[in-house]
Amino acid sequence: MTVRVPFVLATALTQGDAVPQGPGFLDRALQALVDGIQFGAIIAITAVGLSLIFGTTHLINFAHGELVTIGAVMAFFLNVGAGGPGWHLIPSAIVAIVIGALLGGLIERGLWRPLRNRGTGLINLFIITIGLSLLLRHVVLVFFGTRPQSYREYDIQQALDLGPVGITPRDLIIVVLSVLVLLGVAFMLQRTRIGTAIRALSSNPDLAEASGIDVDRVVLVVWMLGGGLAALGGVFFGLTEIITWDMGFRLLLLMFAGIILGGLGSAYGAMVGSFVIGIVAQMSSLWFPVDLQNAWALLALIVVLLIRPQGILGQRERVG
Amino acid sequence: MRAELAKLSFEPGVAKPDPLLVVDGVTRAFGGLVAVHVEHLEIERGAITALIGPNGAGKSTLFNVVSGFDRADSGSWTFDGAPVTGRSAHRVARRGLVRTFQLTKTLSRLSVLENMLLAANGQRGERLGLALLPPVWLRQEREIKRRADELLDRFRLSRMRDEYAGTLSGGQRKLLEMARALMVRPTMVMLDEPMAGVNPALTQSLLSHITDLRDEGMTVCFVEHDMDVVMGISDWVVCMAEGEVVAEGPPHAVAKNPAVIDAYLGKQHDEPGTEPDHE
Amino acid sequence: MSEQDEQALLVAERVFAGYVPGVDVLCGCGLLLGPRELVGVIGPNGAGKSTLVKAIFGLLRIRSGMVTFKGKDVTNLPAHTLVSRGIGYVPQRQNVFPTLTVEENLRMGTYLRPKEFSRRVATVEELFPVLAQRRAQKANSMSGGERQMLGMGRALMMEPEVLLLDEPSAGLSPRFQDQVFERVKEINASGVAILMVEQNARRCLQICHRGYVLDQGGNAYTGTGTELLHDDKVIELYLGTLARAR
Amino acid sequence: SSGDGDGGEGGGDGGGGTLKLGYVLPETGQLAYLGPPQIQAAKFAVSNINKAGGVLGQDIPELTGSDEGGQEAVAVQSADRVLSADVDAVIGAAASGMSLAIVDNITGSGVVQCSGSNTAPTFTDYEDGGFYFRTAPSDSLQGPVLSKVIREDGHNRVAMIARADDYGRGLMQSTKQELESAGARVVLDETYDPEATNFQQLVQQVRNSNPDAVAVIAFEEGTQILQSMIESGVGPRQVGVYGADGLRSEELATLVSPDDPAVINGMKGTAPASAENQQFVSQLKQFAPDLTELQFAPQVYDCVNTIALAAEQANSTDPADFAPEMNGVTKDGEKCTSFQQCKNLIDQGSNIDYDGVSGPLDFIEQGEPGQATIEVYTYDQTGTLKTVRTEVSKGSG
Amino acid sequence: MDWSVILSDAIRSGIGPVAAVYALAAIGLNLHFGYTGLLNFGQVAFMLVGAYGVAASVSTYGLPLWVGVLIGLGSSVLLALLLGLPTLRLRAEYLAIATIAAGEILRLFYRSSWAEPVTGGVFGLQRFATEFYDISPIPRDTYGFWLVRFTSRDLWALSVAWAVVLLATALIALLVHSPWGRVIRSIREDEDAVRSLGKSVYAYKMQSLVLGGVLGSMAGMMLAIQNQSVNPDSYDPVVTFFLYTILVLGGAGRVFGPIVGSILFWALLTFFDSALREAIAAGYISPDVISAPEVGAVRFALVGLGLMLLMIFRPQGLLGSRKEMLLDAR
Ligand SMILES: Nc1ncnc2c1ncn2[C@@H]1O[C@H](COP(=O)(O)OP(=O)(O)OP(=O)(O)O)[C@@H](O)[C@H]1O
Ligand SMILES: Nc1ncnc2c1ncn2[C@@H]1O[C@H](COP(=O)(O)OP(=O)(O)OP(=O)(O)O)[C@@H](O)[C@H]1O
Ligand SMILES: [Mg+2]
Ligand SMILES: [Mg+2]
Repeated sequence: MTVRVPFVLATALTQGDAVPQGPGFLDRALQALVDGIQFGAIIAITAVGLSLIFGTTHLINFAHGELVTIGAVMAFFLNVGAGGPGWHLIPSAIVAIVIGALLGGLIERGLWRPLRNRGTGLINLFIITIGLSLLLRHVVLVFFGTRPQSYREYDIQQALDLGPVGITPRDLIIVVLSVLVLLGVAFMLQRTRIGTAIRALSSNPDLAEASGIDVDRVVLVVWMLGGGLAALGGVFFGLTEIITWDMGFRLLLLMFAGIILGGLGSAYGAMVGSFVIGIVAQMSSLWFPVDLQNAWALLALIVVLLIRPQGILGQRERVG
Repeated sequence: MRAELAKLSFEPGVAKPDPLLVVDGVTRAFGGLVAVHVEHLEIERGAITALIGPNGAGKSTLFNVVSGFDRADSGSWTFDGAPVTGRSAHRVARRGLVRTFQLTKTLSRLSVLENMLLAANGQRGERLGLALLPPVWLRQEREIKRRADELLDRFRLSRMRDEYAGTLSGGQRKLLEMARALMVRPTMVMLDEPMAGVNPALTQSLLSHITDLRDEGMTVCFVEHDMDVVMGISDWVVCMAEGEVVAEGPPHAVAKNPAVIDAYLGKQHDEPGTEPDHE
Repeated sequence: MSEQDEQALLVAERVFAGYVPGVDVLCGCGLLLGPRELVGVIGPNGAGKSTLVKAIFGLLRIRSGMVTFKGKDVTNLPAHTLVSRGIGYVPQRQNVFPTLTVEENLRMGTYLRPKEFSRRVATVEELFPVLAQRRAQKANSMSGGERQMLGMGRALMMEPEVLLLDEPSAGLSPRFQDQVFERVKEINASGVAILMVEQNARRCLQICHRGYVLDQGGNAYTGTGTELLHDDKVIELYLGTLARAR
Repeated sequence: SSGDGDGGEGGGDGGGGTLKLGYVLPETGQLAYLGPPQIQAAKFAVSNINKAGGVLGQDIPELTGSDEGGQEAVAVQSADRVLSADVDAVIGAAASGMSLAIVDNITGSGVVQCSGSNTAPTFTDYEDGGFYFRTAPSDSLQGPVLSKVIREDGHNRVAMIARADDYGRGLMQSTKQELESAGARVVLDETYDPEATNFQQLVQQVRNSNPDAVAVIAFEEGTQILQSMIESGVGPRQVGVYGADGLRSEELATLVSPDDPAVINGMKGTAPASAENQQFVSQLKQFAPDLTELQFAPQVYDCVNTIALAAEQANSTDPADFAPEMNGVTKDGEKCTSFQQCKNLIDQGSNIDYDGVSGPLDFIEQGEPGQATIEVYTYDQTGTLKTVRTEVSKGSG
Repeated sequence: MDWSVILSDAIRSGIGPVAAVYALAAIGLNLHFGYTGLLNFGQVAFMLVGAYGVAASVSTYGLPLWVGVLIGLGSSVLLALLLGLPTLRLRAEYLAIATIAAGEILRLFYRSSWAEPVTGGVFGLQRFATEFYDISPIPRDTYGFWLVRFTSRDLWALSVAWAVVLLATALIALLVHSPWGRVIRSIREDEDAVRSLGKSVYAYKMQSLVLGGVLGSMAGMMLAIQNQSVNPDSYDPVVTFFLYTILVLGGAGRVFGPIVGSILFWALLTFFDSALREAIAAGYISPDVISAPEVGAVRFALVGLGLMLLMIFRPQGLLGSRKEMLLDAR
């Protein structure tokens, strides 16, 4: 085994002790910003579904992370899993999204709807999501195992050199796709009938029912949408990072932070908030140790709430 | 009281003989919409003042600002001679100015009685240290309970005394809200549409209760759309429209004021209490 | 069933319903709404008026008893099905979508028939001009009365066959109260059957064909509007004498 | 661990009976992936011992297992459960933090505790009544070798990144010291939150520090870090990349890049020797075909064997009797490498020196290996794991 | 399958010191959430500062244990004040996430290399509570009744812990049935109403936060003392989730809810573990279906399922009132 003397080293040696300098602060900041946007996009994609579910049913869904994981794991199974069909990642991802949507729908039909109809309180529902999260997470653990895995395609790519910053084509496409999907969701909410219904429902469910909206159906759609988006986010997450049995759970707090930071009940808020969280996390390491990334992102949340208790896009309610 | 007030000139912002609440130059705007713009307003001590005005005139907003639930863009106000401008809501209430809400705020998972007990002021047992020593507050508690029961009786809520307040009907909530405010024994109460949704037969007996309170020296200011009520008990009427005070005066004078009729009453009401025009 | 029952549009019979298990708020009350009829329901606070309307409209489970609409059993059907069959409802509390704008609130009125929106919005906005000025305002920032108007406006957008109104005039200034009652009469005259719960009992009974007095979950009195208006017992117990006294 | 056992309370069941073992190892939580190899290794050891006739003529019964769960409270409850099954020795916990949470309870009950993966230096001088042992070498043994390998390859500007936990920080610190005293510059020593979801900035820092070698002290998340490093142009093709035991895996190449295993060609690393014993690896894989990872499996295997041999030596399954024998059976005597072999020697009355599958062990007075065989590994063109050499480390003096 | 083993495991867990610690932390949370309506998801942060207050004072600064306890209490008060400042104005869901974030921030800082000189960073701190065991009046032996046995060490720890729990319960019972309790329960329902009646909502919330936080920190201290070890990673949000689970299992807003909940929770957790392993050992479940390393995962999956079923079939918790819950549901 010969030792490769790296190019950098060679130059370093020829220049004696004049140590090669890394990129300047501005370049590093730009790179961190780009990374932050990419990270934010993934948080946003997963958080929007969570925010929609919260909006329509006021359910704090602690099991949302597991929907993300299951999406990623499903795509993995179809893509490289032992006993799986070994499809290319794109069809695998599409099927995984469909499965995610179906799973979301199934949970709503089989669990939340009957519970809602029985008038189960929100706090109970929320504890049930903790139970569900435990259940799903550990079922994934049993089937997927404890090791991290990657998809077969797009796993290692040469970064594109865009001036001071570098980003791999894969990440670039993920960012672009995420933004497109987010815009699509925004458009749907604002312009389509089902979007209006979703917003009406989150505003006043009884009145929505009294306006002729089939509340159960809309909630089902929201859950399927949430499940699908979570699965998509999971695949993206698995692509840029890695697939593990608890990946979604680890992301959960950041998703919530994004939603809250942006202002509850507003899907745009969730998007904006997620990007802020992603960017703060990545940029913080320009000054601080990397292991405190998330701490700064969460601190940003608290600082924003100190200044704007209703979140960035949230609205203060009128008293009296 | 009425007699004294009747001597004043009936124009917006007129000075009263013994004002309890004095509002000066208060404005509050939401975006481009100026919800409240009151140059000067005095509320007479020991009188019942009705605040009327079309929907969206700024009555509730004025209440909110004065009671510390909303901030004013400018202006100042004093209560009982002391400046309370910008004070937080509970400070204002502690000075003796208590308000109710147009959209009721019941404490759902407390019993109706507890809703009442909460309101009493100066409770020793509400201090964290003393709460641990029941003997210190038990006597006071009994006394408060007695008062609460009296009021509940008056407001026909005795039957619901031990029910969760969350089970009350819309009108009952209004009643509870008012009774609770009275529990505080305030110097002045501001009632935001206290009778909306309350059964007329009950309204009547409540009105007599309010006049009793006035006779005991309490100052009452209320927003109401039921002109029968307004005409029935108020000593003075203030009419707002588009954020400004447009008329002031004794009930009958205001009811005849063309500006008021135009902005507020509509044609049918020049003569309140007309007989049915049905069939 | 009597002959009248058969013609009736909406019938509730011996309805038992409540919120807490084991406690019935409605104990066997019922009512009947004929085609083109305007029926008022009055009664003291907590009598169960709102509960009755909610039960009829499928927002609260009926434990026993029956509701029929045009002769078909609609007991415990979900509310949105009733809407699609032509029943509209304005709740007593929380009758707007607080986080939606005025215009979106009105749009919700024509949710099932979006194309009708532009036609109907004009009439509603004519009735309540504030709504036209505030199209982009969020409902939760509006004053109490403005919300009430918006709530009514939304229901009027529906142009249903039967309209259930829970205290439509509460919180409105006298001028708008008058308009609401007039408008209700007009709508009724145009063929819509209306069931109206009102605390402004006098005004309500003045325009109603028939009235029910509810007390403690059961029917206490029924009769035509004028009958009830002049019934001494009803006056003493439910209408009060304030308005007359002066 | 120092001093002799003081008898404790109620541990074990007197001299004669069967040797009962239990474990507290991670089946869930953060470190769940460290669980399966250790659990299977313990079971494998027991099965081999029983095949050889058991301890003092009696089979070791089924292990009483329990989950360490990554939560102190869960670990404590689990340890309680295991203890209440009257075990004589507990294997675990995997994480140093969890071991610390349960060590007092276990050793205080007079039960032997042996961990195969606690590398934190704290344990060396921990007051455990002589009941705590570990077969994993303290970080101070591996660091010097890692540093030496990096220096040998001619690198002077070393970037170090490590898990921010006791393992990562411990190993990083000891390596860094060595590197610096050997004259290299550590241009970056950054730790990362092992629960982090994203390592881009970490890798950017590596890039920005412009190193000629990068040492990655990671467990499973190392795969992800390597991927990012390769993409950012600080992979094995550009600079020297070094791993520690966490990145020593037959499958690393396929995990990093299923299609192009050559991307990690040239990457090197150090790990406590275990692959040396190819036989052990293949047998263990036969025993537990599902196992993909072998992290700390040899160490745990040796824990079990050492305990069994100590009991044989003491002729007692009472921890108070055999705990003092634990150190002795690993050093100074006739060499033997399997339970069967060692037991025969004991039966013949010889003093034994058990050399385990994880190394020569040779416990010092504190109940841990005083030296370790460290393997230097590398990955070749095809991503295959290759042993460069092994060397015995006695720490940095 | 040996049921007596399963049973004894479950009972020991349910009445063991860990259950007492969680009960105490849940009592604090009950004050926050059950009575005041503060959706505090950062209770674990109070445990963290309590535990480290003791550990760092003794280990790092060499102070006596009782001073450490005082410092732990002091830091929890400080934390409550700092945490309350930005969060108490927030509405429920915002508060929940802000407090969970605060807890994580704290954990991450305590484990960072910056803090290492004081907190031991990722290495944690050990061996600081020997004093506590030195004063134990219980002679070394094992004690027990029926199927359950404890060492003298555990018995001492658990007696002290449960004694503290009972004291705390008595304190809470007194408080919530006093006028003070009435105010905080009212705040849970509608702050503005309380404000309009002249009570300083902020002050009451702060009092509740401090008091519940102090209880939480005491729980943390007890945990630290029991294990003689602290490690930041044991104070992650999952602990708070467990606490909520305990609270709701027992019945939120009920004086004895946390105690009942904690006993039940830990007994169940161990029951599943024990029963599964016994079933495998006895051959009822083939190791092919659940292999040894999977037992832990299956156990937590079952716990999750059990939790869901309990909430579905007894939504008000063991001690809660169904009527009250229905009101809440609207
Ligand atoms: N959500 C609820 N939960 C429990 N009980 C309720 C609920 N809503 C109403 N009730 C009970 O049902 C009874 C009838 O209430 P309802 O709202 O129907 O009265 P109402 O006749 O509409 O009175 P009002 O004129 O004051 O609106 C009340 O006494 C109340 O105690
Ligand atoms: N937070 C807010 N944001 C925007 N506009 C507001 C807000 N609060 C009040 N307004 C507007 O200010 C005006 C005054 O409202 P206010 O509630 O004071 O009216 P009001 O006199 O009480 O009417 P009503 O009799 O209908 O209750 C209304 O037009 C309302 O829409
Ligand atoms: Mg108003
Ligand atoms: Mg009603």
